Amino acid sequence: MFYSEAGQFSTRYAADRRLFRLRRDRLGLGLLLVFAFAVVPQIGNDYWFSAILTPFLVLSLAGLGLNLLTGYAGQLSLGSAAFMAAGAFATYNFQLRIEGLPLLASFALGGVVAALLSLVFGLPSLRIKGFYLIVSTLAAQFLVPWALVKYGWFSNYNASGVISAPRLDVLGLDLSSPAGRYLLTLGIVVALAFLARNIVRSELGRNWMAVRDMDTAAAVIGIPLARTKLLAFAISGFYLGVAGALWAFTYLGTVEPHGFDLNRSFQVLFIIIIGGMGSILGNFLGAAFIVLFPLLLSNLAGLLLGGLIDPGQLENIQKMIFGALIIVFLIREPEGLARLWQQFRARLRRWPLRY
Amino acid sequence: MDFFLEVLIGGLLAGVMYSLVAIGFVLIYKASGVFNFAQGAMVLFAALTFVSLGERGVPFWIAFLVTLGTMLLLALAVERLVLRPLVNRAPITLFMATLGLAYITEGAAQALWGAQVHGLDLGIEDVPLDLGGLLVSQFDLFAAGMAATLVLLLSVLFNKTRIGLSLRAVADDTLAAQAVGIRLSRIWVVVWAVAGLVALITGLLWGARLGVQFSLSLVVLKALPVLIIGGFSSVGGAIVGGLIVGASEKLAEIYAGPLIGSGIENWFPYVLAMLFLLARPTGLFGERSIDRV
Amino acid sequence: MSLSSPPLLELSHISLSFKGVKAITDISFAVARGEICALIGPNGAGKSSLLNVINGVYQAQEGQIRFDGEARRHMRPHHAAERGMARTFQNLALFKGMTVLDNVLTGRNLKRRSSWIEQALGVGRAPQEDDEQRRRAEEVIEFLNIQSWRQSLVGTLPYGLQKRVELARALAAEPTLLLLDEPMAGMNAAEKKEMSRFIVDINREFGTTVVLIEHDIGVVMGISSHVVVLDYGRKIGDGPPDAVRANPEVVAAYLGTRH
Amino acid sequence: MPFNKALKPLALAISLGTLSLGAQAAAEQYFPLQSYRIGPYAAGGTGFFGGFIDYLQYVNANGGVNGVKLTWSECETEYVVEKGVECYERLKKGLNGAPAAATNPLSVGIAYATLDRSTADKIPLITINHGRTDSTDGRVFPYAFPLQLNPYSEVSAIVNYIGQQVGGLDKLKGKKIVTLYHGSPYGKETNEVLEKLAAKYGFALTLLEVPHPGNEQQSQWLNIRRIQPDYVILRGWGVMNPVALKTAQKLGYPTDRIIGNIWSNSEDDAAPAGAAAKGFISITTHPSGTGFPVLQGIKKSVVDAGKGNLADPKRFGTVYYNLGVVNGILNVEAVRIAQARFGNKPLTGEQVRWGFENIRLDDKRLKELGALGLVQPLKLSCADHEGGGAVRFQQWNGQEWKLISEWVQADRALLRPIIEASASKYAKEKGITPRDCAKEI
Repeated sequence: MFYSEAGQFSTRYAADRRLFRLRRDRLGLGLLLVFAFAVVPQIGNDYWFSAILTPFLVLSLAGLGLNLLTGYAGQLSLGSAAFMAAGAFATYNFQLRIEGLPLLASFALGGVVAALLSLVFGLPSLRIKGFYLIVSTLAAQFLVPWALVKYGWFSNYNASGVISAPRLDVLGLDLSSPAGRYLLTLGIVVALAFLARNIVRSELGRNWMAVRDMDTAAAVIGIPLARTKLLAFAISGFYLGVAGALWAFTYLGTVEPHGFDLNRSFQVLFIIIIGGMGSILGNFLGAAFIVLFPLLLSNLAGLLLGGLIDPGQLENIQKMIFGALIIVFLIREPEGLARLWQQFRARLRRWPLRY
Repeated sequence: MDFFLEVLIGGLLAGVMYSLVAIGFVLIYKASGVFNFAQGAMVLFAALTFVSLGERGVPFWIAFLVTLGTMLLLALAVERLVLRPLVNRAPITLFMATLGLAYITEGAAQALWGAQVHGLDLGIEDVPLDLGGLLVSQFDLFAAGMAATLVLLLSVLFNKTRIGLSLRAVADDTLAAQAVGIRLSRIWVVVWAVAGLVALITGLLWGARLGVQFSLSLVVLKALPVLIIGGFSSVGGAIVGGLIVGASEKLAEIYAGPLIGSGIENWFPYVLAMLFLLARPTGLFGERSIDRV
Repeated sequence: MSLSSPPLLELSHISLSFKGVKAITDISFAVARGEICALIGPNGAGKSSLLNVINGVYQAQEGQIRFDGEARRHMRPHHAAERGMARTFQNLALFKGMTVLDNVLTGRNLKRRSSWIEQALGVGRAPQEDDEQRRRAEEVIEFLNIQSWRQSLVGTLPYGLQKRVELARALAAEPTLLLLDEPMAGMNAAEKKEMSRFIVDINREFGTTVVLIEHDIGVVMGISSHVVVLDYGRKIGDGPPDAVRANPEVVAAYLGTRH
Repeated sequence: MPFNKALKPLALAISLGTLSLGAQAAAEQYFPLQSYRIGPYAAGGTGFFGGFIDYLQYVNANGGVNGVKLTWSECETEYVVEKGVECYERLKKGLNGAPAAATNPLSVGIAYATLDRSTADKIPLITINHGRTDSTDGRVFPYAFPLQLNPYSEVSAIVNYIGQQVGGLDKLKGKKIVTLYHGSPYGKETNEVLEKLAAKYGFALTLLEVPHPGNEQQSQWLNIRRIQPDYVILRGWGVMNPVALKTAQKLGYPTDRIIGNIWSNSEDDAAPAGAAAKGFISITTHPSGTGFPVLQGIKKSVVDAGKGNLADPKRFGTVYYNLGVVNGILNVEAVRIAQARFGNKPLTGEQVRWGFENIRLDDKRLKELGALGLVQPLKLSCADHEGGGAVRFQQWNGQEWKLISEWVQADRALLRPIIEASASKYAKEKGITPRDCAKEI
């Protein structure tokens, strides 16, 4: 009796496997990509490319990296910035020391180095759980920048330990203009985001979520806990490493180890809390929020209050709002902006009917 | 040998200061299972409020009491607005909520009192005492004395008073405690307020050393490894953990620093804590829990 | 399946204690291939602990487990799963943040051959295998009649349905031995009946051996071919349902506790 | 859903906020201020930008620069690099048509991150008393100005001062000097040149790092006690300074043998240490105090008019505030000099750059500015973007700083080849062709 219906299902499995099941979603995404790749470079200006869009994309990628680990596999980390630093400095050294290595290969290798490092600091996760794990990730957070400052080799013996970006050439195209850097970042981020979506929908992604939701049960049904956790650390490290390299090279153009301090790790964590844990889209929403919100607030204050509040005070207020938002999201909407977006879309589908 | 002893004693005394911060954590963790990252921000908030009042001419004890009152209000607000809505959620969620709380508290402290550095003089000369060739800091001895007093006070509070008994009941078994009529919300407020008191005292001692300013909130980072080593749920563990961290990081800086490079104190305690964790996943004094299915 | 074939599962002299408190004392019994074996006994008799020992969630201090021809002092959960054991839990151990379909798919994780990289890039063995996995999962879902909730998050489903999803997840692994810890707890009579039918169907259609814990003696006697009775961590009865029902020690235990 | 409703006005606000930049031109010269008033280094930021803004107000109150009014807007960086970059990108286009004269981030990290951008956008990047040392070479770094004092000059002057104290540079041989530095790029920057100086003069140098932020220095000072150095050079920043002084006292190291560098020299560095700071020596490029005519002028036309930028008026005349005033004087002077060539109108960054490169401050001009004794004589050029290289030494008496030396000059001739070598290495890495200064007028 089971096999009788198999034939009619087989076409649907392939459809089920597709990245986005709904046609409208696919269409929307396609349009968005066309817009981002073709239209934005035409209409954007330097400010938008260098100060908003590029950091937004890089932070989205960093959020994605942490989300794979924390949102999907349930392993809390406060060391994201350490792995970003590792990726940035590794990429720099690959470019510096291997003549003629293509830029994209350097990014990938930088990511691999960060992945290996992340794997090492993930080893304690096999023995300890929950927020005990933050001690291991914090060890990485403090150890890695220290080592990068301490040992001059990492920064090619620059007196102050600062590295600067190599020329941004991809396949002979010079991408060092603001728009070029934006496009380079966009290309990498989009490709990696698609890959991430594939991963979380594969067996590995399900295993991550199983470990997150109940690790004893996961072990009972035969999921190899150690391998699953370590893969989460490694893949997350890879994403963070590439994000770090992009941060250093396509965004700032220069970076010092302390640019990847604990505050950066918190920033990435806030992106996934606000954006939505266990969601790919959430990282983009969260990063957009983190990048845009301070700007909106200062613009708004300037506009409405005409400079009545001094900028320092505004920053304090912003800090308080951030803190409050984190708590509100944790209480009211643990799945973050991504969930709000889904609800909004669901309402849109019913529109104009109210209910 | 003398030098070694000096380093060791200096380290142990520095460790007492770490323990102070860690005690605040332990209190809250015991009563509400929350790993309160905002403890550092509370230290900043308390110290800044106290100093700013003092600078406006408020006498010492009144400033102290007003600050304490403020910390009580903070405790009430935290219970009402953070803990109660998040009851029964995963520990990780609660931890992240305290990150948000830390942001709010830091922002509020600086919005209210400004960002400049304040000096704080508790009237203790910090000239070294010469004990048979060993130099020992008077101030550190004073701080150690304060810590000891505080621990004594806390143990009286928890062992001899009714509220202490209820607190221990809650720590042992939350559901059972509720069943016998202990009101969880009251316990939480009390514990957070006591943690506020600890934060104030910590803030005064640290503030007298560093000046009262933003980086006070960073002392939280020193307390984390202390907690891991001592275990989250034991005041005694926090003291021992603090001593271990203080002594070992100083010794490591002096004796290992020349080999691998100086300035290792930021990460050394964490690596040490990690090794401890691998050997004893629940800390020196923590209790082991069995996963039930 | 002939009488001469060795039992699928054989426990010999199993003892387990927690911090010095004995939970199970010297228990031995065998489960034949293809049978439905029920573990019964009053609360706290050690039934769940025994189930946990069988698939390695707990490690017994003494004794030996022989499963499918392989003898082991300790079982490990992962090894048990690889060897063909699947189970459900007394208090549901589903992955609450995932959909029904995904939960069932996790049950098939040991049937994967393609690497995660193949799957992530959608190359090599992965796509074809993926279709196969989904087909099998859908079969199980259909078999247990939970199609309507395929895409629902399990955390949002009612208790009875969650029980069924957990059974589906276990079944998806195509186990040789299925361990069910109170599969009908908290269900009404109609639901119990339905669940009993599923268990019997599974046993018949796939030849899966079942070991289950159940309190409802009526249900137990109706579906099982072999009953093991525990009391205070000891075995007090073992045999066909009718024989066990006639055993005076068993009757005493049940009357004594007024279950 | 309140979130969606909230989005609309926010989106409107951001578009208005960015649009307003393109509005109608005015006869004003604009200073984009990447200021920081909160965070761990807020004390420096509020003082510096307070003094800077007050000086700009003072100039406006007296008719502007040849009739061109100065305007500015602030953008909070929190001393965080990427915020500084965002501020740079936001402000660089000017304000309501008023062109940007120069950027003054007062942060090494932000300066590094905006160095390339400044060159590309042709806006001078002013790093007074700090910044990248090799940017002194204006041929390779046409738009970067480590005015008055770069980090190498700073340590060179300190070593020269110690030489004076011990009775001549030749007496430095065999002396022991410890440098306690902040574990950051800023802290590390001078280690290399200190080692060169140690080799040249034959003193024993020990470099000790204090991890950021510097809350704990017990072991470093224990080490110092063991070494028993003749002097300790303190390269601190923020909380590290008072903690150093307190710890020194605790371990019995004499305070008057500790010499603070340029970022360890403010009231905020000494005062929080209380009595432990008494006797502490530091360098400064400018005295604190309110006696200078320019400060009196600011007091009269800005502070007393209730327009002073300081939240705490007691900080008027302090080290950071006065540094802000000095910075204001130099920026405005550059605009004034450039106006003499390009006309009395708002100027582009490129034109202001020419002004900076032609700053000539002698005693006569300083007197006119009311800043004699506040600013050192300064002469910049296309090749030399630093200009001064002299410091005075001051000592903390428990209440305020007292000057204890005349100007002590760095050995700039010794440093120049090191700087040029470093600059040309950078030029090579980046593919920059150095300017030919003979062709610049």
